[in-house]
Amino acid sequence: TRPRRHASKPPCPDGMSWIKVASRCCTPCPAGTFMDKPCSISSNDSICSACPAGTFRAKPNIFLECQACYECDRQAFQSVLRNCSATTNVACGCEPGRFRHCVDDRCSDFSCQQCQPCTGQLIQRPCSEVQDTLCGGCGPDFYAEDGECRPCHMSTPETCGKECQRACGSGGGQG
Amino acid sequence: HLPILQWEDKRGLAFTKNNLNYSSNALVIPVSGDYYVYAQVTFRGPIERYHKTYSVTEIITKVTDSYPEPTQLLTGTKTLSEEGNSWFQPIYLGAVVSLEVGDKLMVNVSDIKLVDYTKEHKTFFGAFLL
Amino acid sequence: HLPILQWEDKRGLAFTKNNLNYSSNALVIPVSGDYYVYAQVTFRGPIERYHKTYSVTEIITKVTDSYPEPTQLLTGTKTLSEEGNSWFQPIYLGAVVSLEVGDKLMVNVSDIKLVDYTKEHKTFFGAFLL
Amino acid sequence: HLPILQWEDKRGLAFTKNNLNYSSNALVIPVSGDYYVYAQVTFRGPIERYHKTYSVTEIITKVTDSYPEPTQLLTGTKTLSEEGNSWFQPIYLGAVVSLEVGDKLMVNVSDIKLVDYTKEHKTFFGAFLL
Repeated sequence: TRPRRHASKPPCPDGMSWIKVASRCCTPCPAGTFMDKPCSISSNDSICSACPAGTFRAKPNIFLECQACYECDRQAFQSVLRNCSATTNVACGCEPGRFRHCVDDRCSDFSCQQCQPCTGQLIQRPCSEVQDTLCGGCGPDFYAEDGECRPCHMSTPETCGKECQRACGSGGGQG
Repeated sequence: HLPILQWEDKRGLAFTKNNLNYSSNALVIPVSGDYYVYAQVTFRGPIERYHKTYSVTEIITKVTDSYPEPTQLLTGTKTLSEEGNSWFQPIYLGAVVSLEVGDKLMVNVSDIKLVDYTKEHKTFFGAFLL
Repeated sequence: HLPILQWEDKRGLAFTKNNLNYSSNALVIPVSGDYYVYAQVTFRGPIERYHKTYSVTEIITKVTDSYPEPTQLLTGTKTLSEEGNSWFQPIYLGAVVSLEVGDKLMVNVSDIKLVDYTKEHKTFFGAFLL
Repeated sequence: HLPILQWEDKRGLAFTKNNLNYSSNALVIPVSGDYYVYAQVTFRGPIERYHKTYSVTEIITKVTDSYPEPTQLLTGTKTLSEEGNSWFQPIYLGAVVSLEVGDKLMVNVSDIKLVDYTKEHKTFFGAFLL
């Protein structure tokens, strides 16, 4: 005979997990709970308890505690898209009028930057959760000058150059 | 004095044991001895309606009932050069210090509004007896 | 998930003992208990044909056989402001975590191409039982 | 070789015990074993009449009587991007290393003039046997 060095871990049937302290396979605790008291040789199954507020377990598990929920970064103008529940972590987005400025490709860390207003310009693509507004050319009653869109009514015949006259009509705004 | 951070001591990865308890924002030393004390604070900014941050500082301090002034045990201070756009700056501190039963350990920071408290694995604090 | 670093566990300064073995990119926990887990990654850049790096991240994660999702234990995220010329950025992480026998510890990084693996004393990873 | 830092080993927070003594700028290992060795150096600048600092480096080295060359155990090297105005940069290092009785541990830095030695809680060095 060969000494059994230690209770090796036989494969558990599907849906069961090996509990070392009990040296047997037991049903894991469902999502939203944690293993408060593992099953034992004598008792038939583990005792599971609900995840305390502020924690969650997304899947069946044999953990002795639940995972702490993340928090949305209010200082960085994040908003809560979905509250933390017993089975899901919090989901954070940006407050209205802001878009995500990601720190890296995963975007697990991001700050919420203000959407650009496109003053006097056409909005080619509106601001969204994931990207800034894309401004287009100058809107009606505006003309382009030095990379900006200026209101026609602010120009005078003397200052209304070719582009201004094209956009605002020959006389420009005032006069 | 600089603001003192508050900590979660039970939920998620957080835990206390061997009578090293957490109360009133401090770890309270249960038995005299040498402890390895450590903390990481992740700072992040800018906070828009807030002036440009020049530097961030994290200090682990000790308060002893018998002495009115806190003692600064470990300090990490870093100047920032990330112009304007959003920045992240972790500061880790850790060392062995001799502590007496009843001593309280706390973490102070230059500005609480700049602390990234959103994820437990980015900002943490602990100690263990050697 | 972020790329997982591979480690040398025998040559030079590297070693494993007390059944805390390294296999498939992970340290495998031999006995349940509280461990001080630490890692430093030195990042460096730029990688020529590579776009400007905005930030670097190092995460120590735990994988448990019975659970499909890794758990992030410690995270260091740093934005970079070194304009264009070559830069170095070390990130050190260390803390006490409660681990169960069979748990696997790994180090993930935001971009493996930015890791300075050239010298064993610049990038390292370890754990010890308290 | 890079300059070696000198340390206070008795006054204030500093102490040595269990025969882990400090002599000639080094911690001297009293008994072979695995040690967690750590050090933080806070660098600061610029030193007025000094040219712009490109990077700072901290290295924990081991010197063994039987071997002529020091061994670099842990290295932290960071490039600086704080344009001109005054800057602070802490570098923390810590890891487990196997040491033999009589080994000497030292901390080297890229430039001693940049080390902030003014406060004991900003620059520190230590080790403990596991």
